[in-house]
Amino acid sequence: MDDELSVKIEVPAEIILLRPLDHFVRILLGQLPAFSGREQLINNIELAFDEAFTNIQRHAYRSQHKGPVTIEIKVGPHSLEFRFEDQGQSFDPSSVQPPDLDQPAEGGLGIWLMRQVMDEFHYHSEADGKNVLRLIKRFPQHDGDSA
Amino acid sequence: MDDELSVKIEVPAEIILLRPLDHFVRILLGQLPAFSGREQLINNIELAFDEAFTNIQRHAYRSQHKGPVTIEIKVGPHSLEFRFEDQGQSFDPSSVQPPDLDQPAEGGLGIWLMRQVMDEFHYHSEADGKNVLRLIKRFPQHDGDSA
Amino acid sequence: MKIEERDGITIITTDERLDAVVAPQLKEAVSKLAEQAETKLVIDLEHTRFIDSSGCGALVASLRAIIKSNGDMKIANPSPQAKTLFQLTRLHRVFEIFDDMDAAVKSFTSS
Amino acid sequence: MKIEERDGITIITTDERLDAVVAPQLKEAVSKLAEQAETKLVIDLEHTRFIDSSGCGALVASLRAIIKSNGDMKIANPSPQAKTLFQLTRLHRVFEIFDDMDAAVKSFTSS
Ligand SMILES: Nc1ncnc2c1ncn2[C@@H]1O[C@H](COP(=O)(O)OP(=O)(O)O)[C@@H](O)[C@H]1O
Ligand SMILES: Nc1ncnc2c1ncn2[C@@H]1O[C@H](COP(=O)(O)OP(=O)(O)O)[C@@H](O)[C@H]1O
Repeated sequence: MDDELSVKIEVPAEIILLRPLDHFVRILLGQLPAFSGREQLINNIELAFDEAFTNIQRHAYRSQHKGPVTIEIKVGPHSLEFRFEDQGQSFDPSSVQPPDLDQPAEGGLGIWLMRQVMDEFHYHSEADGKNVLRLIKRFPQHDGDSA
Repeated sequence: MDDELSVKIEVPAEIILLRPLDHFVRILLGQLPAFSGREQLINNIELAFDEAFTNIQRHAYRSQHKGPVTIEIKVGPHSLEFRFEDQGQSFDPSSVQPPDLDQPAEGGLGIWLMRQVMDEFHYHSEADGKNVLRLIKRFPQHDGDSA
Repeated sequence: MKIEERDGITIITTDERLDAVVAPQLKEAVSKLAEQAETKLVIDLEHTRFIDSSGCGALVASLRAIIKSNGDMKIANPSPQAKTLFQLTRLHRVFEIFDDMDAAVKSFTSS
Repeated sequence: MKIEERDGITIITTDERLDAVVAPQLKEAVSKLAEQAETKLVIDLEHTRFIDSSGCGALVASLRAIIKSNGDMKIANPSPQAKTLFQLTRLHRVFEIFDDMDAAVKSFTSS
């Protein structure tokens, strides 16, 4: 990815950071020409970001251990990438069942939503205990508010 | 300072980051019990933060070289600290004249405003070319919206 | 979040975001309401720009709790983001959703 | 930022923030307006929650440019933050500030 803009944020996995972070992302994207007039695209990307951070806070660190989360946001001319790094509990996304949308449940939508609204979802754990989640969104090439 | 919350943000000194960063700070503070009902205090701290970032973008990097800015935000039980680090042009804040408020000018208010609304202003340059600005605000101990 | 009663109908007006921060509060408030049988509840999303999966979960939990005690729950004024999300998750087939408050309230009296 | 004319008075309505991002735009727009003599200008801050020193600087520059061409500039609807800032910088003694648009507009006709 040809980086035009790269931001790195280190925060503790506390829920109080969710809204400041979401707003940071939303307001940054809102100023980029690629997102001009694409409110739905911004909403979807904010959602994916929100789900990723919430999952780390809730699952990787089990809502208690407020471990570190390192977030990188890279915006290139044709795509955007979020990279989340945590040092908590790892998991295997391929073993997570997609939700049965005919049986609405109180949870189990997060990973599925990230995959729905983003173009790429990558997760891996490293030997030193780091878990890395990467979400990529390619910008639509044509006019209109597709997502 | 007894840190309750510590956040580190690395961004290029680009003006497009000003609003995302300001909003991050505003929304974070707005959720902290110490700031509940203290809108003016939040406004003032957002202003100091905004002036510090703008000055680095405009003066340290002369609006052109989009060098790195590292921002740390630390919130303790009794105070808040912003730490800005840049690798651009240094300056001597003690040689900056305070504005003559009877002769309104188009500039020259930034440093003075930071000093007005924050409790401490520290600036130093390090041998390796790093410049460090620290702004500290102690939380008012009594009720009411003083700043 | 604001809770009021109007003509026997309880209205919960949610804030700008219905996310992981406030989802537990909504669930708790509704589970209290559901202690009474036949609660008529409208969740007014007029001020809510953004909902995430935790917010959806809280709405599903709320509907469950209310229906269990023979009440009913409607949703009013979804934002464009909420509409998109409800459609994506097919929750628009689960919730009764109204574009304005009046219609949501009337849907109780006419049933 | 929005520019309109109403009964010979130009009204610039600024956005949520009047900061370093938009200060240059405001200055440029006003310096264009000031090419015409005796421009009557109101800066409507109704939607502006936040102003920084760059915003203040743009307002000072605007007033200068307008006065130089024998016009006049008023400010309407300052937010609490704008009021505090104008007072801190004593710009409240430099600008003519009105709490509503009507008063700002009338101040031209009555002079
Ligand atoms: N970042 C993460 N770290 C560890 N486990 C995770 C993470 N994200 C998701 N999981 C696991 O995957 C499951 C499904 O996640 P998700 O689809 O977001 O639904 P929910 O969070 O509602 O359970 C979670 O219950 C959890 O066990
Ligand atoms: N972060 C900085 N790095 C380098 N020089 C600075 C920095 N901040 C301020 N200065 C210098 O101090 C002067 C006064 O700054 P300030 O009070 O903010 O007013 P203004 O930015 O309008 O000039 C600037 O003109 C600049 O020369």
